[in-house]
Amino acid sequence: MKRYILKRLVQAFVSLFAVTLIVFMLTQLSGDPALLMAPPDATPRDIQEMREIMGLTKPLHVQYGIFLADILSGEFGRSFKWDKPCIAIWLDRFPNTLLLAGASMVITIIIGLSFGILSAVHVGRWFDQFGKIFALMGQALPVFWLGLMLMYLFSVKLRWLPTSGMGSWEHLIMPAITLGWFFTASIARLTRSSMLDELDRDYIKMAKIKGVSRSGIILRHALKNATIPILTLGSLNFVFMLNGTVITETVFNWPGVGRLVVEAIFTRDFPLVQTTVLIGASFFIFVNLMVDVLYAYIDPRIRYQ
Amino acid sequence: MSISVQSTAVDGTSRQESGARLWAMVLHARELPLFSIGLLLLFVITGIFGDFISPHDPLRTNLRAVLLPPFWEETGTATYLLGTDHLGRDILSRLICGAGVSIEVGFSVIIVAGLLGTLVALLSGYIGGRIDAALMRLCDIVLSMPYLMVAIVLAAVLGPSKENIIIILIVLGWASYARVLRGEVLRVKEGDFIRLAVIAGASPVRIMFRHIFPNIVNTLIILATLQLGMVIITEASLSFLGLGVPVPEPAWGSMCAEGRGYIYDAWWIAFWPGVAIMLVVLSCNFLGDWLRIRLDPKFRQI
Amino acid sequence: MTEELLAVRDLKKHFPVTKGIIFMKEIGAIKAVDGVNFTVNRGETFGLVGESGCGKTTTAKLILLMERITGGTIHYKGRDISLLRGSELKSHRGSVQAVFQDPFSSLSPRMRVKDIIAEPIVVSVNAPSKTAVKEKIAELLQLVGLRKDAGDLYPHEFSGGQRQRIAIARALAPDPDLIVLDEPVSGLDVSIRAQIMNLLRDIQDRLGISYLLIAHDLPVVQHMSTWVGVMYLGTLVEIAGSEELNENPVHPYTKALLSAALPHHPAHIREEIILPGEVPTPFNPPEACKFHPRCFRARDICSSVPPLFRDIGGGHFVACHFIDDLRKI
Amino acid sequence: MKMKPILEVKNLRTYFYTRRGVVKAVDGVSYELGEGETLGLVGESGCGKSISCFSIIRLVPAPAGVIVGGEILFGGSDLLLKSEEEMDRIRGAEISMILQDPMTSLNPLFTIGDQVAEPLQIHQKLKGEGLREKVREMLNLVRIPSPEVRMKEYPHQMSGGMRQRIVGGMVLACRPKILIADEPTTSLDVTIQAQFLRLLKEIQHTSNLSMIIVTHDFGIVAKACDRVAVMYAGKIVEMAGTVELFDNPEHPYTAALMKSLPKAGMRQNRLYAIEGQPPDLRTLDSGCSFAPRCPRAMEICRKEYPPRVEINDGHTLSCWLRKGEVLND
Amino acid sequence: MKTHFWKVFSVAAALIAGLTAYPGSPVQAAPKGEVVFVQATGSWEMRTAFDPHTAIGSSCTTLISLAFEGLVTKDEKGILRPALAESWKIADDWSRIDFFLRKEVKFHNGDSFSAQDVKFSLERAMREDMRFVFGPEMRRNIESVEIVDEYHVRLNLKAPYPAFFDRSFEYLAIVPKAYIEKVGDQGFAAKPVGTGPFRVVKFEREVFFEVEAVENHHRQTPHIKKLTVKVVPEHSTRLAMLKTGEADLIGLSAIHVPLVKRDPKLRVLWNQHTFLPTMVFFAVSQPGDSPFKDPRVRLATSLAIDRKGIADAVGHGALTPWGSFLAPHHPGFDPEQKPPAYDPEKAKKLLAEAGYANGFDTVLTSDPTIKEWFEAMLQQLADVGIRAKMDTPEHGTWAASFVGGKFKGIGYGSGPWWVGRSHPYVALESHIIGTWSHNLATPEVKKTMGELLNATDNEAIAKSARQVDEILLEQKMRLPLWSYHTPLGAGPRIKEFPGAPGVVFPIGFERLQINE
Repeated sequence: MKRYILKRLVQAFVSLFAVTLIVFMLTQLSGDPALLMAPPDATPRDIQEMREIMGLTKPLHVQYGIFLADILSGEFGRSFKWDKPCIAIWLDRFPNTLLLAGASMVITIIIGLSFGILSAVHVGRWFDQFGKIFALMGQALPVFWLGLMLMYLFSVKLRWLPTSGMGSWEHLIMPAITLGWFFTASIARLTRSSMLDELDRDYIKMAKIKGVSRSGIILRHALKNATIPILTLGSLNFVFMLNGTVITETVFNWPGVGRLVVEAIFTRDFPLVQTTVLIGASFFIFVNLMVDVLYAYIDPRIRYQ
Repeated sequence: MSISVQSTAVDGTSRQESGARLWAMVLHARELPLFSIGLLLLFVITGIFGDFISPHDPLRTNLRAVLLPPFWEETGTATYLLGTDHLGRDILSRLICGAGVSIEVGFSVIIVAGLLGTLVALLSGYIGGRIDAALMRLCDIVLSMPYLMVAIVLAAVLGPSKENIIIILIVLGWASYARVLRGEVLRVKEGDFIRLAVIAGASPVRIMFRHIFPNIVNTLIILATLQLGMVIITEASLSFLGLGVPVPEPAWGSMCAEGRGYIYDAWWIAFWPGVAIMLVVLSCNFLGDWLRIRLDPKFRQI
Repeated sequence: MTEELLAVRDLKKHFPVTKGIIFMKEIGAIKAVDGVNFTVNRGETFGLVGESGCGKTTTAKLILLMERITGGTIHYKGRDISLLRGSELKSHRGSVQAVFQDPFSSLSPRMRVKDIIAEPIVVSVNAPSKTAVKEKIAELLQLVGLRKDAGDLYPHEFSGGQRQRIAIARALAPDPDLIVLDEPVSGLDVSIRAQIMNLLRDIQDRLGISYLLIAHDLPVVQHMSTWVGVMYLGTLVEIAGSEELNENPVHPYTKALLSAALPHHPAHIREEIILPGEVPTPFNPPEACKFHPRCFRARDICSSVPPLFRDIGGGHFVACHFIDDLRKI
Repeated sequence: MKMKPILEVKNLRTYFYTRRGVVKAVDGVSYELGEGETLGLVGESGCGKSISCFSIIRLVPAPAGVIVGGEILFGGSDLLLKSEEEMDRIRGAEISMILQDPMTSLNPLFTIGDQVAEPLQIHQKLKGEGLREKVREMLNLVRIPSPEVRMKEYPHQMSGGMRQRIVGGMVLACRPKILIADEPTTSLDVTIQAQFLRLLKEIQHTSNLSMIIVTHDFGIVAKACDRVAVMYAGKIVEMAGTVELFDNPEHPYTAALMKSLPKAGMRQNRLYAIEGQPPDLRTLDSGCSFAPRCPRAMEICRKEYPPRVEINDGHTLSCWLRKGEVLND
Repeated sequence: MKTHFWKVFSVAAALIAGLTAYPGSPVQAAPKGEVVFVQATGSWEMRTAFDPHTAIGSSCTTLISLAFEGLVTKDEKGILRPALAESWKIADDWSRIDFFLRKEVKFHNGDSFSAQDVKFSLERAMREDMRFVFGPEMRRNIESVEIVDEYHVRLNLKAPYPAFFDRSFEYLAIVPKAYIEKVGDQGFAAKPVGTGPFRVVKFEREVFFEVEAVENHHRQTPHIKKLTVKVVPEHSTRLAMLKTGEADLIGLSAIHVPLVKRDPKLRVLWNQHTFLPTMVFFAVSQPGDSPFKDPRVRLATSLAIDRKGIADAVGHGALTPWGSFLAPHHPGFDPEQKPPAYDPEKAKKLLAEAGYANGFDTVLTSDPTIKEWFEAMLQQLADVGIRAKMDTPEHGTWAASFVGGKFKGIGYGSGPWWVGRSHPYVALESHIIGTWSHNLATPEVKKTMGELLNATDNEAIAKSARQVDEILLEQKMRLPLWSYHTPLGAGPRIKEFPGAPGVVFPIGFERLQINE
């Protein structure tokens, strides 16, 4: 197991290195931050001076070297716009995104899991159909559309919830639902199908033969085995949520990483874009690794290999 | 469950069923998701013949007829059945022609990304070794990129245009096909018929395309149906950020994104494309689900 | 009289087990096949019998050149085929064919039966004309007892037994001299099994083909084979003529296998030799005689000196230290 | 030898409602199981032998499979009339079952100890040391070496034979009165098969267990069963004491099946083969379902299903041939 | 096991139901005397948390104007008024400007304000390491800052510097010397102190900014007690906030104007004449042949555009058809300069004369943020034969291509960016001869602009400005389309909020009055 983790870490390192290169190339190609930050009446000379200060006039390979050095230093470079280490900016915003993604995850897991299990148990009946449509709706609607509709209904019409921003737990509800609904579908569908898979297996028959009750079969035997794929998808979904809050955060004005990155992209704040994308990618890789380790925790077949 | 000797036996000795019969079943089955198929057919037909069907020129602005509601509302007219947008363009026509744009984007992405993914999966899964390691690393890298963030960066770099959107979604999309299909290839590869083909002297190319490919095509189709919805939604998300298919071309996503500003007083601008997206994505999902069940021997006979 | 078609000498297949992340270090090997010797004569059937994990399927794969051998030689028609490469390999392909256990997985589900049968001919170095192929298919279909129009159908339209017939037709297509039969009937129902076994025997009688039959079921092997080899953990422990093996089994393992074989009448229950424990893994197997930990005759020598594989007369080979004792029993 | 029946199955019918028609998997099956007796249910795959057993413990795959009629009398009451909760109390405690494949019968995520303990927790409400003691006892009973260690291990760490023994220990933990073994040895190696069968017989003798062994192999019947029921296409075609059946197989199907088995040690020229394929259970007509394959089929065989008659003490048969003979007598 | 699951499940279900059904959390309006203003741009364009001298962009104007003051400010008519300087005098040859400072002004921390602070602030803004966006400009134009006496500061200039007044009002905040010397630049950025009518309470970069009124402010004590500025980029969300009362004042998207107008509780406030969307004939500055190199085609283009029609349909009041490059608040503005009437027939004739009777194909480039206006134009251009394919690159790409002079065909020009530039030279410079000119400035334009720069008295300024305007209109390399007015949405609590003409990002919150 240790050996496997080490091997994966080495692979992850290689992947991340490639990601830095891609991200660097992409951002460098994308335009001129100095121009975008300056007000219209800044002269070309002023703008050029800004470029020099930002280090954009250096050759690309030197800039890339500096970028790598910045990553290794742990600061991830200084944001053009904020004049602060990118990591500090990111750390300021990340808890907000984590809160949002966490709340969404809770919703996703509770609803997705229970819908999935109930659908599997009532396969083919009305609940199955209803659950399927309910779940799929979240994936069939553009996130911003859903968010605006919720806002219209719950804030403007019913006046139950604040429209946007962060603050009390009420602020969290709509963004969390908007973000979570999208992922609920996949969790519900996967739970259903892996539950059906598991319920079809011989050891479930054996459990029935032993006289295990229906709920025991579903929750103790089948669910534990079905957890493995759900865990994979769930944790990957969590990463997607962390990285994919862009739209939700924009609609609900949630001061998280998603909004940060959109603004950074639009203002061509290269170090900040690179930092967020890179951290996003390392999340994915890290979580993948974590999931594999968790598997081993759940599944003795892997643990003892 | 059937109890004939040649198919899945009750004793639980499930056996691999072949694809061709399943296809026959797919076509003869009574429980076709008619609604989904009908809707998708409608979608494809309007997409292809949109220019002939649409009652108005989707790009023709009429500044004297802006923000007209659908015909059943008081101020609506029968000329513009579903109303007009902020530039007086006919929503129905834009919806109809927008299907074409969505089809062009959606289908080019799922076809190219799907084929690319399939090719990678075949090479990686069948040949294995270093090629497998290299391709899968590449897959990892693409998959690890935060999808929407990178899509936004790419869209900002390349500039929003239909072609660029297609390229972006392909670049980011092929890897998930490759991942899933590689697993399928590895599974199919274990079949004795592959071993026998090797023994018979068939070349790797023949084995990959004549033997393995037909057996993973089901999965490819299922994936593609599910991806079609994702592509449309992603295009809409990019549009929301101003990076989708650019105006004045009537893509559903950008119609929806642009119409959102009018959501409180001219709901129909964003509503109809939203509904269209929802229906198509739902249909894709239903069809995909249905195919998955039909093509999976385990579920097939229930 | 008898002509040697396939001669396997000291055949070995070891799968290395490695450790390390970047620099792989071998820490041992799975000795799937570890020094196997046997001969298949023209027109005869050689049966290999053994329990799961004994290496019989790996042996088949090596002979079919699906895996690289680790050591030894495989002489086919007097030529060592184990090291063939490229075009030589390609032209050799076809002359040894195979039929596998699972009739469902051995036919490509997306190909028509005629294409499946024709494949070995079509891909061969000098493929015959289309009409010749067509005739050949018709001939083969008839030979295995299928209707002429069967060629236009897909495999799923056939039952297990019929599919196995198709698989046999396919194996016969390139006119091979040797067919490796890997558990050809164990996936079939009892009533179908006899049909296929008869078919295989008929074909052999008509075409003079040789079979290498691999199975776990001793009665089936004995029924089909001229010679039977008993495998245990990667090595052959005994080879004998089919009836000789039944009447004079020498190796303790062979005796145990025979005693465990199910009776065909309740009155025929033999004295049972129940072997203790289970087959050990081929990863770092027992030293010397691999059977000694389960053997009822084991002595000290068995764990230190590997027994020789000796001819005890009439082509009856045994690998055991106590041959003479055992023959008396 | 009339024994007090512990289980009576009367006219059991289990159908599967599929989109392509109704499959009459079990269609009017009746038999009884005596105390301490072993009944063999023999037939080819798809003949309904397994489904009839799953029907007894009411675990027919829902929603397609439905027990449409019949009675299953156990301890004086009809199992088919019991509620789901009552059945939960019977399963594992009174009637238990072993499935074919030991590799999939155990939940991979629970330890051996937990799994063997589960029925004891459910039915006997055992806890703590008492539970552990009982689990240890069961593992000892099924010859698991060092049970204390094995209890903490997981199924994947065991070999197939050991797993099947653990399954045995698990299903027998509550000392059920009836054990149904569905092809219990099919996926085991011959030598392991012998081990396991002997273990089952031993346990049966010590605990007066009644057993139903479902198998396709007459060898197992010959070795392990007291009485045999031969099934074909959802019906019992012949039932008799084992020796009686082997000596006087009356039904053409039974006779043909026996003749089609290769006999160990003999290289016969041809085996007897039953022509044709088993029937599709959806499209059965009113006649005898074996008639299309029966070499001695008569006019009446195709029209009407033969009634079940007792032709000898405890030997029942459904065949017009014998019926005809009886009538002629 | 069973009960356990259902317990958890029902608790969770109840929790969700409770969350969605809980009626006790109505959307809350700001407390009495406090106002919430929701700003559109997400950009907090200061490098260092809150240090006005690190400003690198324009959207921080509002924030700076709240807490700080410059030497001058503007009133609701857009006229320069004294702020920290009571009066000033520009030398005739633009060699120096004398500022006479207001006495008895106190910083928020109690320090007194004097010439020391002015010199310190200006020199601080000029420091290279501050990277103030106008630092290079100041270094080019200002020779030195001289303290004549405690309340008299003199700027010695290297060149005419009319832009100084606009910079002063927008960016050049005067900061306390003693305080900054004590706490350092970082300390100041974290806890800013100024002389503005509001004092900073707390802020979170790019998220919100909270200030409270300064009692007895030397210029005007605000009517409100507290102001919170929030940043919400999505326009639909801002509208929702206005409708629910979470915001009292929002940066309104023009498309929402009709909606706000229809709601009896809400009002639209306008900041008039903030900038001039123009049509630029990029092709003229490009090598190679193009129909647009013929002035008749350019005139035809102008005639083909129904400025009023578009303004009515998609302007919602934000657009007034405009015929001049100057705004009404500029000296030299001629109210008689009207845009040409919509005349597609004449346009067709002109095109035919120029040899394009069958029309031609071209590209119309627009920034994505205002694309509707140009989308609406496509049809009108096509009607006379100018078949334009629309291209809307992402804003960053658009800006880079514009400044790089890479566009072909025709397209949107973003200015003159009047935004309160009261001196016509400053207003015209960037788009006519500067960064955003797309190489379209002819020697004649440059020469006249030079004269405008050097003029010091109002009449000379007016004359030169009108001359520039006329030349530009004559050349038709860019066409004025509409004058843009920036809308603000006001909730029911806003009584009065006189804006400043031309100011995109509202200032003068001390004049904001609310109903209680």
